[in-house]
Amino acid sequence: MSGADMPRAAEEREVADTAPVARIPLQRFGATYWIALSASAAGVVLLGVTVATLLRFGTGVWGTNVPHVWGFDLINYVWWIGIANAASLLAVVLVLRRHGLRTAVNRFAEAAALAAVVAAGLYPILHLGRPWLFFWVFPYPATYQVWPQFRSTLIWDFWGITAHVLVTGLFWYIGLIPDLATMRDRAARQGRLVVARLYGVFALGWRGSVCHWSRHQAAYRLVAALLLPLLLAAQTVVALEFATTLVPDWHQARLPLHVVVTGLPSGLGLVLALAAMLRRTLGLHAFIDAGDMDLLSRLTAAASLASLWIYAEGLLFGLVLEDAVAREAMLVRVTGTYAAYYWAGLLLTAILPQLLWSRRIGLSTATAVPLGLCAAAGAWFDRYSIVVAGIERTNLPVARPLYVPSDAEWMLLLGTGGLFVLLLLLFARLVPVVSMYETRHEEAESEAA
Amino acid sequence: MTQPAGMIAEFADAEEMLAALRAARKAGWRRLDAYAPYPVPEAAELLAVRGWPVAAITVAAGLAGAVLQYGTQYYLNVVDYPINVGGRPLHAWPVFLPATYIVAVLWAAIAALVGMLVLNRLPRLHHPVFAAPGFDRASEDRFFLCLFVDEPGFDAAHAEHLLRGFDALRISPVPAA
Amino acid sequence: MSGSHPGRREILRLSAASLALAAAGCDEPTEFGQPLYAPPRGEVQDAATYATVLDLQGLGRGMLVRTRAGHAVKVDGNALHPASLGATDVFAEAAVLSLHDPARARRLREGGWTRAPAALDATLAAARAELAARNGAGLHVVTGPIASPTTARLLATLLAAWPGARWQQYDPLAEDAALAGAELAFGTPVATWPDLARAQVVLALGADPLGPGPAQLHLARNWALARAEGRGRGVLPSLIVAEASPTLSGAKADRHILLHPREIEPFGRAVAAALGVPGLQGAASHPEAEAVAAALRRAGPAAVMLAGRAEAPGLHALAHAVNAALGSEVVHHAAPALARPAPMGPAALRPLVQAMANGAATHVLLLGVNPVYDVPAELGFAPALARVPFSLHAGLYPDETARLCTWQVPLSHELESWGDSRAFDGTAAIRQPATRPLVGAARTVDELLAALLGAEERALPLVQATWREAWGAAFEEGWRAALEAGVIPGSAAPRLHLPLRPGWDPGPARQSQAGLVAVFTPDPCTLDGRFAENAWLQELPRPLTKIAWGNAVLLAPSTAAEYGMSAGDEVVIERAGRRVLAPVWPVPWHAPGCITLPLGGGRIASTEVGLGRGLDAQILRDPDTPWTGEHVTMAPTGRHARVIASQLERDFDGPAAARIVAPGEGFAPPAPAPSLYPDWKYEGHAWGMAIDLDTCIGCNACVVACQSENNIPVVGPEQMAMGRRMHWLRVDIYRHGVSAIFQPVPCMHCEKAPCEVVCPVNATVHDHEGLNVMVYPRCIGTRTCSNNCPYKVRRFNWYDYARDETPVKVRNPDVPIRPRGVMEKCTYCQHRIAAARSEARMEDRPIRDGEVETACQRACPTRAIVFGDVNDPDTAVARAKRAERNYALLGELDTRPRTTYLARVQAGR
Amino acid sequence: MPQIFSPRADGRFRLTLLLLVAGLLGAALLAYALARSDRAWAIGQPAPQPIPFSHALHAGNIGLDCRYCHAQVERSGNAGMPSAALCLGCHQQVWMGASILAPLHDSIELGDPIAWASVHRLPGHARFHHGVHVQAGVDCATCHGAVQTMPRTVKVHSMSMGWCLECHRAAAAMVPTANRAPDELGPLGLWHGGVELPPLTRCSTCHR
Repeated sequence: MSGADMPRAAEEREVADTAPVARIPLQRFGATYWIALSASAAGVVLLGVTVATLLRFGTGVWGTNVPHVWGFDLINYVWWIGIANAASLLAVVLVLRRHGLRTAVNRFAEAAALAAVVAAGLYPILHLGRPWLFFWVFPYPATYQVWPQFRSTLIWDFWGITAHVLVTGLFWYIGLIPDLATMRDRAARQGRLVVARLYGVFALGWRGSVCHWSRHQAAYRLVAALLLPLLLAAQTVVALEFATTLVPDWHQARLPLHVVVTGLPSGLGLVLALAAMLRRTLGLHAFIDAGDMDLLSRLTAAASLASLWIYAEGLLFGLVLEDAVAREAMLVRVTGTYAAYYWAGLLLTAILPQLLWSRRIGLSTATAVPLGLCAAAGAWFDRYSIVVAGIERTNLPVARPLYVPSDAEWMLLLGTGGLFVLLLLLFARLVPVVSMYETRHEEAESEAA
Repeated sequence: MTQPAGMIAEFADAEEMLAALRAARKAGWRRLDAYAPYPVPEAAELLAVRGWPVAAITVAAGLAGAVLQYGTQYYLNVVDYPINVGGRPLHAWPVFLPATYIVAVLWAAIAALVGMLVLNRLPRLHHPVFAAPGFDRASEDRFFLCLFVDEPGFDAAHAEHLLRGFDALRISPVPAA
Repeated sequence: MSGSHPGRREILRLSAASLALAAAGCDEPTEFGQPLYAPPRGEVQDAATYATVLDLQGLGRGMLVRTRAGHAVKVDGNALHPASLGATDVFAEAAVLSLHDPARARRLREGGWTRAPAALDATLAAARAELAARNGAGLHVVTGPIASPTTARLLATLLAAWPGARWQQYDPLAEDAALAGAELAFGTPVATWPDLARAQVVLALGADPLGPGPAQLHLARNWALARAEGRGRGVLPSLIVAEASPTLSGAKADRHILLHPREIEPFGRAVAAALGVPGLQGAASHPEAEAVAAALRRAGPAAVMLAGRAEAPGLHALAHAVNAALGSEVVHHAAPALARPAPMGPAALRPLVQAMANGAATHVLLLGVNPVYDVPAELGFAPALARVPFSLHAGLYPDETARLCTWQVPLSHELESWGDSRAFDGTAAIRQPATRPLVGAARTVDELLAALLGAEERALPLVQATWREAWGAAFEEGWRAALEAGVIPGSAAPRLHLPLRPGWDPGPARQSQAGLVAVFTPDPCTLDGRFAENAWLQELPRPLTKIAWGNAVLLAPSTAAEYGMSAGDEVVIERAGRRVLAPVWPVPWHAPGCITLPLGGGRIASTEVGLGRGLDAQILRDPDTPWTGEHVTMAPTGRHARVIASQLERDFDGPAAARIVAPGEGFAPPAPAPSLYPDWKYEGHAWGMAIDLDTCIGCNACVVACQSENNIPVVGPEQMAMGRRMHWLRVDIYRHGVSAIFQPVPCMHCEKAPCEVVCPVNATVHDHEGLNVMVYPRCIGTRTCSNNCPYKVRRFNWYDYARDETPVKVRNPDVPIRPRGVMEKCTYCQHRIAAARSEARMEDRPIRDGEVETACQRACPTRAIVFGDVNDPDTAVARAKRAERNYALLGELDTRPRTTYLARVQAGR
Repeated sequence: MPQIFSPRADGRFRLTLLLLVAGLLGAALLAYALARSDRAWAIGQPAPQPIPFSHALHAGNIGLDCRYCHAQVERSGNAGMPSAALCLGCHQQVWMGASILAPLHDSIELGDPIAWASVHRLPGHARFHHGVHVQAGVDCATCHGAVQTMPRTVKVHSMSMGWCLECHRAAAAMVPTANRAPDELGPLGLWHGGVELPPLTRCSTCHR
């Protein structure tokens, strides 16, 4: 029996080196990071103040009225959900297709989805007239023995958003477990025992057993497979909240498809912008390579093309083929008081991102980031057009007071934006931004092939 | 020196580790485990571990969630407190389905994580192999095969002998916990 | 927040005004509707109803006041009273708010200092002594129009005692020209009104029989009766209205002729000429005159011609002559109900202003009038009043006049005081208090006059004295009967049949032929500004303009286009060197080439409710021709001013919403739409409503009745402008040629209610009688139901409109107030249904048809709203819904509304 | 490489997870119990009253009928409270000088009602009609308990909506058939899709 304690050195590196990724959370961050973090934290404080004001004075602080009972609350909600959906969808499809791009973008696409869905999840509660009673949509045994009304699209949405947050979180976390183990081991090697234990607790004692891997992969792909239809369902349910009403411009079978498809460039654009920024600021060129960036920009451009088709189809159906009332409603939406929002949405989500077909534009941070963010902003304009301009033509020619968003609503948007950025910054600081085990795995597989 | 929990061999390469694993299985070794920084399905196959039980748990939980949600909706809106809502029937099954479906997915997804953890006997923060020298690289770039020696007829020397036959970077005993 | 936030404090103050209750001003902390608080003595009375009478322009409308635990809750019409016939107008409905207004004058003041009540008596005694010495010379009493027998008796006593004293009636809305016209035609001032129930053809020249006024309820009811009878026969009575400024009558006209104010008299003369009226001095011609004359001639005794208050006396005389020539049995003449039928318009105040200015008037009593605001500026009333050594003002509010008087006396509200009154037809009624006085220091006009005379000074004995004199031994019996019925039977003035004077026609009035003409009209909600402090009336969208919380210069769209202006553009209007700034508001029913300046705006009122709120037309008014202003100029300033309107002109077209049929025509019953689901069966009662668009005159009484009954909060101008009104019932207006269709829209109580399905928490559901109920405590405020309501009848509590910092007090304790963040809407007065159900159950019988009346239905002067059980084929509502012209609003959506509409009927379609 | 976690860490970690889940469940159970506790509904808690009136004395010992004081209970929505004059009808003879009865005299003097504090107050959005319930044969004690044994009046039932529903769902069993209203007689409720809807549980029965 000989204790062969001294290892024999391996001749060459057999496994892809993911150390640059693992090093990021364990290193010091510069002033820029802290400034960004403070700014986004200030946004969250603003959100807190806005929410406190809202709770104190009521929904009257918004610019909403009858018939515009929904304003920024639903616009922002649908927008954030769209971003979350598209980002999640990308991650899920990449996992299910075992696509090479997954190593590069999955982790932060999932993180962005999670942050967006958290930001979105605030709105269904805050938009209520009495937000503190939001739990009444949950069937719990109350002393008054009244139950939720399960035929409501809002109940679907309650479960939808709950499931969306939880399953997106699960998907992200399951993928994160092995990487947390890597972080644990690296921290331990550096002698940072507290950090190691923290990572260790969240890694749940992952030790890389091939048996564990087998079940882990099964679970990961199962959740991905479950998430795919859930995303479509959740987004559809949100759209159904509009489509099942009797509002002429909303009561359209094509609305769910429109919402799903125009959501895609917003999420993909955001992922593209994040990829470009992470790549540049964290020096991850090796992990998010030019090929990844190119693929991602072309995906965004493709989603944008799909949106263009959806817009064209909407115009064709809405202005030509539908019945008179729906035609008039559509006409009002594209030419009425809020027409600018419609066309801004069309321009920003469906036309400008077409530039990303160009490799040069897609690969340059200076162009990819603004174009990606434009696509995301465009979806916001589109949601504005749907939520506000969609009811400019109601069934009866009743009073149509203007909807003018109030300061409180702008602050709410800013606040959830701050929350989103804060969550992403914390993510970049605390966990590996690229899936390390997938990188290794993919490299090993490509070598084998 | 107390009896170690097992002998562990470190490899730079999955193929080496697989070869050793195959040999150990052939030698009738039953208490053994392999560790890798990424999934190595062949190794799991050799250890006769499949992913489908996770899928089974997931599907079962999803079905249970669906039944529970549909049942809840039916019971509460049709039986316990039936109310005429907008002239729709009490048992308006088409509109009960979306939530049923979504909740089924929620249950299934949670069950996938929980089932995976339970089948893997996780969380387990402390495990003897963690004490093996150089095991920290199992999560980065090394492959390990550990032969446990807590069964009669399988001892450390036997294990070391078996492992010696392969291109291990290092063979060390795993300290007993 | 800065956008909407400043409004909040205002809201709180406004709702304080509109929701503060009886208790405000009382000493005791009586909580409203608190079932545990029994009166110290006697039987507990939950609810009681008192018959009383409310005055408008001095003429009474008999009302029933419902009280709860001693507090006046709601005003309903008294079916026995000829000026109500069971209905109410907006002013009567809103009286209960004025009664409870914490901003009412509460203290007796002398020069701004609060005085004890005894101080007034002492002062009046001193004045009495001083005046008695000179036979009353120097005393001027100014009152509104007086029809009250008691007030008239007291004034007569005063004038008899002091021949030197002067009594002047003053009413900014006085119809002096009608009196003068009657003098021309008959040599005596008679009151004239049409018996519209018998009319086949009515020609109204600038007259507005269906519009607000002391006889509105009577006239509107009879018009509706004639119309119902005509629909049955298939020959509709014809209302022909020739006017410049739009009125409710014009909106309901079967033939609406838009005429420039200068064309109205010539048109009348042309019609008279075509009819060959004898004694006509100057004829004129008009292309439509011949056809109109032919219609009048055909109807003969069933025809009538009416002239409006803005027309010259000659035209009134001409109307009398035409009616005489036609042998009209529709027109009704009687001795005026007013104690002294004499001119009482602004010009009648000239002698008083002179006397005040030259010091001849030493004691001026201004009782229940506000001339400092509502006398045309040209007359110089305010500066003259300031020179009077002793001036006393009695008013409900510390208004503009009060501020200039040496003594300010709070006036008792009609709902808390004794008195009497006569209706337009002379029918007398006793006013009894429905609640104990809420303002301790307040006095009635009668009490003040009595105090001046040194006589008995409480109101009750004063009124009793009047009627004891009239009834003698039968007093006790008569008094009790009068209080119970709310009307004194047989007291109406007898119908007079007067011969026409031969020289009735003074010839065509002299009219200038150039320049813009301004028409002055009373505001449909605040009249001449007297109701400007009433938040319900301020927030009520005016019937034809839909403007709330203010007014604007009304004109024809073509006139606006001529000036290159659109709605809301500000103009400066100038006449005789005086100018006002105001936004313009094009109205499709307006005659081109002239403008309308509504009265009642721009008040320097004592409360935020009435302060400002539009232009003050009194500045431009000519006291001698108070209803038309010649030589007016209008120039755009280039600025834009905010006008708060609940419906814009661009939304006046809705052919599918407000439908029209020819007589006898109807709609095919809608084919049942294919449905995935079986229908629910409603056994037992199934409540439903039918609203007749043919008889709805858009008077808004239903809206205020609903507000009063259901504790609907006032939201204030800021919130109103944002589109957050709370009225459960709104009246939409639709353009139809040159006339209009009013469509009251409450909750439709759809059987397939789209709102209910989307509520996640079962907060809005159906009950087994088909009501779409809203469960406020369960509502979490997703507002999805409002989104899914195609009729947009749901209202949301964006702020805590109904509450104040002070403990919440409810006016109608049967209806809960709604907290912030919940949806609310019309309930079909569900609390009344429940009360009837409890009543019926205890008496072990079914609910009878008509036992449940919704507040809007009860208020409606034309009974356009019918409510009841649609399952029972014998109910009025079931009969109405069987009519062929019954249709569902937005029926194509297949929401199966329980509220349906009966289409407007129009001949020649 | 040294172990990061000691062997006992696993136990602790799993215990923590277990406690977390148990804590959540426990909190839910606690909330469930508290929402139904007597304290939450003020059961058994007398309210401060201007006069320490004892139902035990008046209704129990003396044996006054409920309707002697609550005269409207059979006809009206409110049960009706005795006027001060009614109280003094007896108390002019009995206990007339007692200082605790001073509020009665004050009430007569000032014309103000006596400000009793409500023990059974329902929220504003609920409608309750005493007359209908009494005429349907519901005994006073069904809701108010054995008032004749209470020296100080207290609530014995929660008067929560769920509590109301308990009777309204089982009205058929509780109310003698003869007393039932016509629309509840035939098919006691409304049938839809094979499901019975008792009309007494519709929202508009109790909510306004």
